[in-house]
Amino acid sequence: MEIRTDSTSLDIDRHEGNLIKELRSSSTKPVTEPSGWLSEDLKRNIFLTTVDNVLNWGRKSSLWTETAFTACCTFEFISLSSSRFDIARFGMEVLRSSPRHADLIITAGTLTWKMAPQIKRVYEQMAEPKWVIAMGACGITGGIFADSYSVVPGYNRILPIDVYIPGCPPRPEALLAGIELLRKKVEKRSFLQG
Amino acid sequence: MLSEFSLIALFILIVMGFATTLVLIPQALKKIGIVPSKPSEVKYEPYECGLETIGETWVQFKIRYYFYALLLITLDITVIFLYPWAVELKNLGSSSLGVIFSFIGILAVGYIYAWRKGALEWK
Amino acid sequence: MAIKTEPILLNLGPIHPSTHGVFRMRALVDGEVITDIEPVFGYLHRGIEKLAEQKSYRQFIPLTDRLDYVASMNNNLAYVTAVEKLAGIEVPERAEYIRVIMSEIQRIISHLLGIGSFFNDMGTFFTPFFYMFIQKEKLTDLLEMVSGQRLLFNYMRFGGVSHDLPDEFLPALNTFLKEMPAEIDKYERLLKENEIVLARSKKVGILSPDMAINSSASGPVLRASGIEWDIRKADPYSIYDRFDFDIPTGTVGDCYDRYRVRVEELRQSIRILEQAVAGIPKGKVLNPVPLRFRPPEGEVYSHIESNKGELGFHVISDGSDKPYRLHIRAPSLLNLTALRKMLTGWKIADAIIIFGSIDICVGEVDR
Amino acid sequence: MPELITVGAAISPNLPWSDWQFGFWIHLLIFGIGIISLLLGSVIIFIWLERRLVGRFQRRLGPNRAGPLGLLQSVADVIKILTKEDIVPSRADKLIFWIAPIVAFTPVVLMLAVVPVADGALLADLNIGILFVIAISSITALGVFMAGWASYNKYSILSAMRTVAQLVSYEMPLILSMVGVVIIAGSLSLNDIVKTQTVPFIVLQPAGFFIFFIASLAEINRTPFDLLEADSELVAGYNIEYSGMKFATFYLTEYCEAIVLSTLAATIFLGGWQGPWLPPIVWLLLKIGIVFCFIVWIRSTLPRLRIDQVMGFAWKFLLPLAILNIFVTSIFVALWPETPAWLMGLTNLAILVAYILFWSKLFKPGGKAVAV
Repeated sequence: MEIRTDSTSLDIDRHEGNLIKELRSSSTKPVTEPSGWLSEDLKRNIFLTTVDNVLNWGRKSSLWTETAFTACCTFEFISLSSSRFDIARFGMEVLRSSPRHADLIITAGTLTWKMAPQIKRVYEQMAEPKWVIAMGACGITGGIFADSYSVVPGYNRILPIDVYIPGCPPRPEALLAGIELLRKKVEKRSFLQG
Repeated sequence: MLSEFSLIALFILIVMGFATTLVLIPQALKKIGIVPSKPSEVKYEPYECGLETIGETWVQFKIRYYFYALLLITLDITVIFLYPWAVELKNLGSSSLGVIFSFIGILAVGYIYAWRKGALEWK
Repeated sequence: MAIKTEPILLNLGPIHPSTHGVFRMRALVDGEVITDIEPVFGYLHRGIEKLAEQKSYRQFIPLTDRLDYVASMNNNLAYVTAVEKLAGIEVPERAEYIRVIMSEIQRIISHLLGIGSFFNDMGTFFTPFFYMFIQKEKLTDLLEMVSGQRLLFNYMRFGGVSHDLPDEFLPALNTFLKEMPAEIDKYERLLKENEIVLARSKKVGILSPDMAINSSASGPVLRASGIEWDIRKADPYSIYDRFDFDIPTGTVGDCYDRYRVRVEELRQSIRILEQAVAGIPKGKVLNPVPLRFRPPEGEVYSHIESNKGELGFHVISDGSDKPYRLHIRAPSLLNLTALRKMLTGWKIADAIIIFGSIDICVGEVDR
Repeated sequence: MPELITVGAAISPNLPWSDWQFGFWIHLLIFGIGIISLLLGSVIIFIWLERRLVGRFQRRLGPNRAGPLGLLQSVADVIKILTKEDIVPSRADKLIFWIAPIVAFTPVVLMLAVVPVADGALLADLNIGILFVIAISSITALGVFMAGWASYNKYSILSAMRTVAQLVSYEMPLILSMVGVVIIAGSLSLNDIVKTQTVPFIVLQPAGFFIFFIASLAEINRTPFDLLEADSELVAGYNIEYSGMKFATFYLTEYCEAIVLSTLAATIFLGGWQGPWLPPIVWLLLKIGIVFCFIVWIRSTLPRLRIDQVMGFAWKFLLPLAILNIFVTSIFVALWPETPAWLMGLTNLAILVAYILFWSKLFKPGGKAVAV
């Protein structure tokens, strides 16, 4: 793209509009979720090594969250990180705004099609290994706005979700339970999977 | 004294080696598969709040930022001369005061000139 | 001395730590200074107004919660008063008092968050924000006691509120009201006279009274510009004419004044709450309305003073059980009208706190 | 062979092995490894300390699940970051992108080479110790600038530009603040400076310490001068495109800088390793810890300044104050060499207070630029 000196350029909007259309037409089905981790329990027990243990302990103890929050659920996430619930106990108070540093996206809030390319892009730019928690009804199915023309029916249309937390919005305790589930999931990952 | 400097020189090498190893460890671990690597086109694009970068990034930047660097070069290097004087002040005694004060005075002229010209304001 | 420099186009948002959600500003920056800015919104456009046409009047109440999700009760209140005005529904005395209490609690919550995030934008590492949150959590507990929810309450109904206050509510609220003024004083001691806060926010982002009126700003943003305009006094709804309170105003209309006005409004809200708690009568809280009720044909505009400004609902009824058209006058959106003028010429760091001092909620901007 | 330096004295001057002496290579090995491991060890502890302390300041607990009291939290972070994917943006300047972390990290460690942990126990007792520190410390700014520039990211480039202005500007007051100390001590060697401190220099030079501390806050990019990483403005600043270990190196650099400048503050102004009863190295670590906690306190309390205010503060407030400080100190030392310490300190303090009051009268808060 050439240098634009006027910021009100229609071209940018048009280009972004095309991106949205493209994404919308290409994501009609939910993304397959990351490999079923519960069924492979037995196999993994054999291969589980000390290295795995150490790596997974490190990864689960410092899940840094990307600040890609969209709507209402954000406030329950902030409640969780505030003094009362204090997510910092798990080493998760580090909010990184750059996807290169973050490990986890908590999809707090309704996702609209206009926002979808951005969220997808941020997810794609995150460094591996990365996880996604779908927080709230909107994050799972579009919730109360599922009928709307502009709302993505669930983040799983564009991202592979690891943990779903229902609620509108989920209480901080529920979010904490979800995070605990994710920590368990991280624990079971084998490094050979990448 | 020279051996002290050779110690420093060797230490620079040690630290640089250490830093380089730090940066290169992931490359080694990538070979074993501990560090994942899933290249994709989007991943290697610059991050800008989830949008594509519009326009050029490496442009002719505003001069204002470098202005202070220029000022620093003029003042900083001369200020370093204060150090030898400061070390020897006890031996030099009061006679050196006048000399160094006039030295600082000359610097101050430049400093005040820069201030009056508005080089220190950020517009 | 003019050396030609090229501006760069910088996207602030939608995924940015300090755009309060998913707001985006397309800024043309020359070095540090913003030469032009274009707000882009719609990143949270969920089509609430369109959804209203598919839902019955009562089904729409939960959707209003999600407008300004920091203060859901105020949205509920604005919507139910609009429909009550349309259909001529009477509200019991006790319910009116409960509504006022809820509305003021929400105002306190919203202002606490507004102040906290304002300082966060200024670069304090979450400390004031979390201090505000401690108080906010106490209020959230109170609201949860009443409605069973922590954020999106769905508590108000046409003709009253969904159910009565629990017995423990008023004593708990009283305890809070006793503690709160001292807490506010504590925060004031920390923040009010801080040199850096003054340096960053005084005379920054001035919104002149004329410009504020011309851009139809409302709420604390308007009052900070020195205009005494509060719908609770100007066009009293519910039972606000019974309470004694002041309208705090600023003098300059800068970021600091906006912050000061919010703090003073906290105190006024506490005053109203004290009077409401003292005067609340016994009785029923709901004049039941049929589940699928049909208001008569006609249209109505009703507005309340929400935490962010004038929140109005324009409802058009064609006599069916669904609104024919519903429009929301969202204060957050209209407070942003002057944004371009307010930000142009300031530095990026200023832009962030000017934007923060307007205290928008993207849910309401985009709807 | 160099002049032999005692190593054991660092741990305890009274034990029989306190005068162990080694040859050149062993000395290099012991101190080289010692400095790096001590630094990395204290980074791990201090990151934990900072997160716990910030938690306390914000009325919450802070990390307490990983290991006892959460002490292993930073270890977990390191493990995680080490095994994160390494991303090099395709449009970046690859070579500079790769070497920037090394350029930023190396000088920070080097600064410790001239800091004594006990009498004579240091890697190299340079007779130009302070000059060495000043010269080396400014290289970090270069590394940061390289990182911001090479990333090809608009936020990081703004951050890089701020580096040019900010880190470079605060160099001046930082350099000048130490001249007063050098005048009193009559030496540039940090070992000599510590030894001359029968009274810590903070008592003799409160203004000097004030300038040094503020300037070093700006140099290490801490609140209220954390413009390079300003989360709320520049998303993540210069290291926005860095992931994995390269990002960790920057993270490490930041904390190492904080520790190193705390060390310098402790060494130059707080009496270094001197102190009764405890072994010297414990005293030094204790003093570093105190300075570091002070930095954390400031971080969790104050908002951030704007770029023109930062610049104005350096050039219009700190710089004249630093020169004034040199004037007064040199007059005292040259004309009345026998001035009692309390008089000197009191005069210095009075000048500092008068200067701050004077400046605050002129200063008008707010508006588009700093007006004085």
